[in-house]
Amino acid sequence: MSRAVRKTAGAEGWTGPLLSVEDLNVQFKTRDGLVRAVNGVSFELNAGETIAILGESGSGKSVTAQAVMGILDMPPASIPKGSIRLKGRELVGLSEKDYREIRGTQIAMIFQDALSSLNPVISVGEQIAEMYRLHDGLSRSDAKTAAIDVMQRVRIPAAAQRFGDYPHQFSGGMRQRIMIAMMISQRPQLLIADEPTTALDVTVQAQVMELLAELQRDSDMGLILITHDLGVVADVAQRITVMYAGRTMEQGTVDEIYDQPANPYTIGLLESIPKLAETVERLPAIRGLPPNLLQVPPGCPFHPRCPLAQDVCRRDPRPPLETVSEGHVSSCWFAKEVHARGGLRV
Amino acid sequence: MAVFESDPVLSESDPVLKVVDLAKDYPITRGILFRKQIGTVSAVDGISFELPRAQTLAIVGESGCGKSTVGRLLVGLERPTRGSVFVDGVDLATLSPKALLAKRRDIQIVLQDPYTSLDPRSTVRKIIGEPFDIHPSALPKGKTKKAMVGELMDRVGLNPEFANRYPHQFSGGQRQRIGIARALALRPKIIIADEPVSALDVSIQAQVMNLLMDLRDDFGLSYVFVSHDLSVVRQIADRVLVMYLGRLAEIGSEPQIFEHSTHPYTQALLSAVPVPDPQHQRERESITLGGDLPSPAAPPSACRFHTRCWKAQEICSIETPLPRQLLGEGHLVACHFAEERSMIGTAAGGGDQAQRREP
Amino acid sequence: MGRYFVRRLLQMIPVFFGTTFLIYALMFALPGNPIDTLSRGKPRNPAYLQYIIDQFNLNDPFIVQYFKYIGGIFTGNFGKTFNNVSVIDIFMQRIPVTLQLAATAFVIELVLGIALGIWTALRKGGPFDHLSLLATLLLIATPIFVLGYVVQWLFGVKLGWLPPAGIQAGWPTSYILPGFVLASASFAFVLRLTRQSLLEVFGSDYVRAARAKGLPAWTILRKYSLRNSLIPIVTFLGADFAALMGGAVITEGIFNIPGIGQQLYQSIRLHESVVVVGLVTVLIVAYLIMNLLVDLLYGVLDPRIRYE
Amino acid sequence: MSEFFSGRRETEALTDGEPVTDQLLDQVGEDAERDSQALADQVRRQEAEAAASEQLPVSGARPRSLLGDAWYELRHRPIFWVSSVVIVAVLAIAIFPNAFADVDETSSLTGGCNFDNYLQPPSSQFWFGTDQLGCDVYSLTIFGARPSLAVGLIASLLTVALGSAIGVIAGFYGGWIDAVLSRIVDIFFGLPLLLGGIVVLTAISFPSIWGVVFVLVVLGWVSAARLVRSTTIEAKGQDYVMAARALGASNSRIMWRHVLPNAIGPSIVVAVIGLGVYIGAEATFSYLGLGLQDPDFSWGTMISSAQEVFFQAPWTLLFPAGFLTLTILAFILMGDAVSEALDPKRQK
Amino acid sequence: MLRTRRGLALVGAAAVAALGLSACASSSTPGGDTTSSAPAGGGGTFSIAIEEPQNLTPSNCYDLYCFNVLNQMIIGIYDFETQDDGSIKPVPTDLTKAVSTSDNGKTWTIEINPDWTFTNGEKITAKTFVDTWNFAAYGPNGQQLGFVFGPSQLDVVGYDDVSDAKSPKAKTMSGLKVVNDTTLSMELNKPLGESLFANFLAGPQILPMPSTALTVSGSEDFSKQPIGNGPYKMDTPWTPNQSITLVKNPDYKGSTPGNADQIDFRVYNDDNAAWADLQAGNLDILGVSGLPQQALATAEQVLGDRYVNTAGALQFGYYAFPQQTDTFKNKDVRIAIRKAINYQDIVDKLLYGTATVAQSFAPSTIPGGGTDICGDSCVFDAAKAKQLLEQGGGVPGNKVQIASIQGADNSVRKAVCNQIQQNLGVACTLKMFPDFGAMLDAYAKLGAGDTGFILALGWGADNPTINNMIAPLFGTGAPSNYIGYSNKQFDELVARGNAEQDPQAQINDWLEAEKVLYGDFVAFATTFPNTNYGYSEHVSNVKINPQGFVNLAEIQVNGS
Repeated sequence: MSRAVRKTAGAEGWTGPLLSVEDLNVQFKTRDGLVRAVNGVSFELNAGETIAILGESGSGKSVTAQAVMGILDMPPASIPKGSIRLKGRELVGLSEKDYREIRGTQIAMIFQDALSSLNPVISVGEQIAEMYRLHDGLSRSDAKTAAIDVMQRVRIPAAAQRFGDYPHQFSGGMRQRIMIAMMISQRPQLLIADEPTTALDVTVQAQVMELLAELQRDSDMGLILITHDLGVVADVAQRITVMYAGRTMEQGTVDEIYDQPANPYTIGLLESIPKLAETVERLPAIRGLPPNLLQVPPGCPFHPRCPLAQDVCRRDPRPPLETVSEGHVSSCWFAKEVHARGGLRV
Repeated sequence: MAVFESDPVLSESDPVLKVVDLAKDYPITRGILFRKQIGTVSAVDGISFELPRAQTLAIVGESGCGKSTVGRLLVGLERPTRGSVFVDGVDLATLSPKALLAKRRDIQIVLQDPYTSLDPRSTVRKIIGEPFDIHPSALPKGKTKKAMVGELMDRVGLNPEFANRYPHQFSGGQRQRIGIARALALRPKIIIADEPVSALDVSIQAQVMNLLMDLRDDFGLSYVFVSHDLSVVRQIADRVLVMYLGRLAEIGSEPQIFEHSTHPYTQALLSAVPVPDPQHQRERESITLGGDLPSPAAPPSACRFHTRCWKAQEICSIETPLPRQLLGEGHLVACHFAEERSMIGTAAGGGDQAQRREP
Repeated sequence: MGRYFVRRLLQMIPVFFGTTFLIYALMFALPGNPIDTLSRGKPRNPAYLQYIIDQFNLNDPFIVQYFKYIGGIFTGNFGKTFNNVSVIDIFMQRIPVTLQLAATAFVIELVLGIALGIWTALRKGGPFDHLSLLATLLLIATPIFVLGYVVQWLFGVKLGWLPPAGIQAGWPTSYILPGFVLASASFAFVLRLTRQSLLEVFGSDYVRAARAKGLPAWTILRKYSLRNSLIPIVTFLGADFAALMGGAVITEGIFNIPGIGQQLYQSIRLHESVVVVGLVTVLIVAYLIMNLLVDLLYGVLDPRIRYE
Repeated sequence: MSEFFSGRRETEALTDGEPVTDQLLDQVGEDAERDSQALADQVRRQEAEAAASEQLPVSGARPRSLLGDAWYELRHRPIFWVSSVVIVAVLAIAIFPNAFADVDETSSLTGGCNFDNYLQPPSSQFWFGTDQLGCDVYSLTIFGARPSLAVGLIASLLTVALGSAIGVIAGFYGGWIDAVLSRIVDIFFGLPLLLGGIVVLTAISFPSIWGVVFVLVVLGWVSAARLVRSTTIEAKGQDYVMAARALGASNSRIMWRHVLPNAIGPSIVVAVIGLGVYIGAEATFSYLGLGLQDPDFSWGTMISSAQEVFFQAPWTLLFPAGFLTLTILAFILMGDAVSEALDPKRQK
Repeated sequence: MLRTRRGLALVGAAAVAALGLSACASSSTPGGDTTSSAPAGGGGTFSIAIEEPQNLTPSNCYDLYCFNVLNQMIIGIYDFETQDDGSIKPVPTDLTKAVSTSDNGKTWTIEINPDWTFTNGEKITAKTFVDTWNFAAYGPNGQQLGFVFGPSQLDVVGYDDVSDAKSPKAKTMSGLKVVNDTTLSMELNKPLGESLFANFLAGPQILPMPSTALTVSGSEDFSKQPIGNGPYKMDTPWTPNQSITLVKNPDYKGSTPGNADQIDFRVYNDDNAAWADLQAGNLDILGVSGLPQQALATAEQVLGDRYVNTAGALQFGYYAFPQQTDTFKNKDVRIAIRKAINYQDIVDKLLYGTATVAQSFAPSTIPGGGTDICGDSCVFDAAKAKQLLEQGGGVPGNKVQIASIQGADNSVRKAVCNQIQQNLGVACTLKMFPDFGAMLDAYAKLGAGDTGFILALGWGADNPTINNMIAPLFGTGAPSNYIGYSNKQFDELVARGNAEQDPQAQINDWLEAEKVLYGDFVAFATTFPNTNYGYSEHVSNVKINPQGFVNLAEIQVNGS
């Protein structure tokens, strides 16, 4: 079931995109050198829309999310370049105090590991209720009522009784629901979900994804889904950004990306995952290993692993994002050719 | 489409591994001075299967279902509470400790986590060479340990020059190759692969899968492939055993399970696997199971799945369904209301309207 | 919880006997005759010797002495010193003094250690952090007797801020200097432990999540960071409080605090097994109880920890 | 895990962030059933961290052991270098005192004692001044290094050896062996070092440094044993031990080849820090008159006799105490640096 | 507590409890008015540092500290008085009417003044004394000082019958009789000279106790809060290890009531802490057993004339050569060792002049003490020493050892060793023993072929007589004769002196005995510690006698 992307006017009459990230660069200072974890990433998100940021470990997808959330530890991290605008308001360089007012109320984030993201020594109810007390100034008992409400909304059974329970007393799926309840309690306009279902069993994963979709439908929230799992993304997101070694490799609508990928890396990823519906003699694997971020190869970072790599790929500059069709860009010198081949096996 | 057209169980040769009514209970103890048992966790309860030569049996299920315990029972890391394991027709329980140690060579294991399954203080040479220290007779005549380690590394796609390095200097995929080389060293007949690729990145996962399949073909290995990932299982397995809370839900050949599943749990599992194809995914019929896996310390009565099953009726909580053959040969299902339903093809299988149940 | 409690209590029994036996054996192994030491080489009255020998079972084999002694303890009779002072009386005078000293030291290390630990963790890498690191390490590395004399001389004699010795001025005045000296090493450890475990918690997911929730820094520190770092600190403090009670030999000596440490040192030198074993027994019991309390406190601090 | 709750809380309870249900599963041996997704995720995060920060290039690196890694870490720490320089200097003094001061150390006249030179302040002749017996404090300080260091080195070495052996046995075999050993550890743990030391040193008399060494070992092994026991339990549960077991490795092989090398790491740190602590303990016992006895002397005995004159001749206290403090400090800093370098979770 | 006492440090590990006797009977005003009005300037409170007394029962009071306390609380038959020449002598107290002997010191009659009572109202009669002394001597009571009535001191007739610890034949000594309410008689086995008898009767063991205290449990209760008849009394039981508080006894019958209203005895286990307190003004008097070593260097500078350092505490250190081994067989060698030691230098530098080099075994504060007996043998002369050593054939292996106790401050002995090494060219080391007993055991076990070591010992006298300085140490079979010295001539001279009624003749006999000792030169006295103490500006007229007794009653609290 596909949903149309709704471009609705935001609060205060803002009509632009809910979030726009432009040329974001994030780097970490380490003893071994400067790690450029995110390198010129741009994307936009409208209210009610879901975009997915897809990538393997070390691709910079989580760092991007944390940069938007403003919870990177600076130092060692820094944002030397780029802009993040929430409904037109620049977030890069915002004071901690101002950022704090945005976090939790306008942007919220759920993390991959709900167990370690919940304070183990405070009851879950209290962890939710404190959002109401802090942001809405509710009294202790009102906050409790509100918290139980939101717990019910994310379908935690016997919410009132379980208010005083601690995170470890819940199953993985329930914990992630609590995390979601906490984060949507202030009805944020933007929710970032960083691998929200990676730690869950498939049956539970389906439950949680369904819940997220439902909440988003009800509240017209923008959702950024960070994941490495191409399957999870397929029916949830409208648009996808594929990242590799801190760079955007390809960006486009879900259908475009899956049907007509324009980047060899995306193709490699799609090919290499085993399909439930078919069996093959051999899985077409991407050769080699992802690069170390301290020593990203010059030119296209994917070139050592790319079957199409030519000399031009091995030299700087790296290929620019080339538009292959409307709203579909790819960073590859051969983007057009690849796109034209229509996702053929590489 | 499927690699194997015929049911491998029909193969004439004797199974290399036969498991009969395998069970493992863990005691729950409590006591002030002396611990006494106050209950049991039935981690594995009455699992039986046969593994023909050069084939792969996959055990699938959610976390906590007992699938890894089966692997560990097979490889001798745990003592079964009940049941027998036959390797080449020999019941392991009847062997003397010495003979058992020798027989152990035939079953090796590849563990789940490439980061913890290699001793961080040993070089790769020591790790891969250790099997020869323990079983000196396994070293082929006229070959040094060093040479064998080199060969093994080469075989699993590692540069033998790296033999002096330490595990942490390798990436996850490379480490898993080291683990595989170690398991291969003794030339086993059976390898228990316990979630061997679940910890790996997508692009690496395929490389390791391919390696495993190559090795199977080259050495005539038989695998018991423990996994929660049905997509992966589909690529490698000849037979699939679905477990739920320590018990068998359904067993059958790969096509039987994936295309003609009959157990509601198998169907739910299949339906929940996300498919990286937006169109297909949107059109798929989905069954969302309510609730979580119950605790193995207090499993539901009779059919353990009945608390989450949309087909459950009164009988399910009273009478334990025994594995029975419903469709093809070798396809057993433990459900009172088993019914075929295709969950993966675009051609929708008929059957009940999936109901949502909330716990 | 109840079962766990009982189990722990039962486990104390062998420890109790083992420790008292060990100490008793060691005291018994002390060379020379306690009476030699007691009478300092002066002529002795044979009648007096006999009296002492009878009263302290000195002619019995060691094992008999031990069980007579332990038997006495269980009937509430801790015996008497060679000076005819009841050991119970000694406990009654000494333990409150030592408790006051230990409590003073404890408060110093608790309050200062945790407060400065938080500060340095928040200012990690700053000049204050480095300075406190160096200062605390110096405190740890300086032998306590050197520190004791310096502190006594500087603050007690030279500056005259606080009484240099004795407990005449009562609590807290008399206990501040010795309390500080006694606490010095532990204080440094608490500071570093607090800093370290806070830094560990700062990097945790739930602190990150708390920031994502938009919580103020103080709330995060209090409800998230501190509460989760408390367990190692509590563990250390628990063990340390027991150690403070018995380990004050040197501090109590330098500052003339009539506490347990001082008594023990004297009694060891006088070969007064009765007092030594009695006091050590009390210390061991205190130590075991502290351990138990710390264990129980875990359950309060961390709901994840459940006992059986 | 029968001794799961027997007061080992420093490690188990602290490291156990898992939910109770998971704990239960662990206890009953279901740990293989760990959520593989969570694991995958954890590994992924490790890799991400590795990639994002400190790890080395996966390929092209020279072979390097864990210790090699630690060394790599250490080389980048100024504190490590400062403490190394101090330790090397002090060791050199302890091993070759004659290279630093040419006085016959076998006679009681070490330090060229001459009563005529009573309490001379530091000068070009007596760099550190003289003490109340007219002995050269510089020479005494130089020759006093050896016993001080020897006590620290030998005691911490023996402590770790004894403690590790017992800790590994208790942790590895568990059951009643563990129960008995743990109770013994508890017994010794309840005895404060100083107090026990006073009793033992009053009770026995060993020649030269051996009495102090004996006391430190007898009372000190327990902390190493506790630590190694818990790291052993941790190491025992690791997958690589399971892998070795699956290969058919014997208990002793697993214990010596796999568990011990992995369990002993933290106790090395304890040993380094303990070295400093033991040097200080020797000084304390000597201060109480229970440590080294004439004609042996150490920094501790020097401090002890200096306290009588330190108001009028502060140099008598200052130099030995300074050397003592500096040495202890160096070892503590070194232990600190090493522990951070060995810490798998090291965070920069 | 961390350092051994200075006195001990100086003379060795042995006996220096310096159980000396009291000094508070006023030295200048015998008699005086008996009114209870305090002299001008009376009142106020002062504090004095002591160590924890073992016991406050007189017959169990075997240390300086308890007797300093009891001395203010209970008046007995004799008391010590400091003479104008600085020496001390026992004199009868206000309670004593007369003491006389009928048969040259064998039978003694003691008459006391009537109407004295204990503070609990009990009358003090002759029976009080007889009962107290019988209690002390009775074996099963286990009193430490019972031996005073035995052969080593008074030797009362019938002592043997009561002294057995298990089953004595009698409960009372037959030589002790109540004549009437105020008169008692004491019959001795051997005659004693008057001064010696008086000395024996000036110790704590003879102090009277009320009848309630004369059982084992009664004496224990008594020890917690003694009841006496002296100028001060205890209103509250003492707080062990902390303090003992005395207040003025308004009913005191004696001629010289105390000045201050209250005396606080403060217990210090580490005298360095006491020194810190004295400097900080938290303590008034320190020095019952000398100032701590740490204080000596600066005491004069810090306290000015409130630091007192006078010669002649009743103690000495001595070195003894083993007689059973061949090591020190030659007397020249023994003298050479003494002559190689410059004690004056050691006293000046290490002890800050708080000791006097000994030329005999008795300090100048003892009647007849301070005589130069040793002569040239005890004079430092390095060259002569070396010559004597060669003359005597040297020492085997060219090395000597001096016994020391672990944990004691051995700096003086180290200095001695260094001097021997420097001046004689003989290697000298300290031989360490864990404690006094181990040292004596090793010494006793020495055989002829063994390498002998020099025993370094000390002695603190019970009473100010030359007899007490030598007889217990060198008399054949004497209790503290650790070196096993035996010389008939010496024994005879001592015994003759003991019985001598004429004080000067008595002293001469004892001096002769000392000469015999030095003639053999198996032992020599090294130094006599000085009496040194300090006090705060808060008090004046503080005097501590050579025995370590403080004239507490005479101390004036300034400003009151």
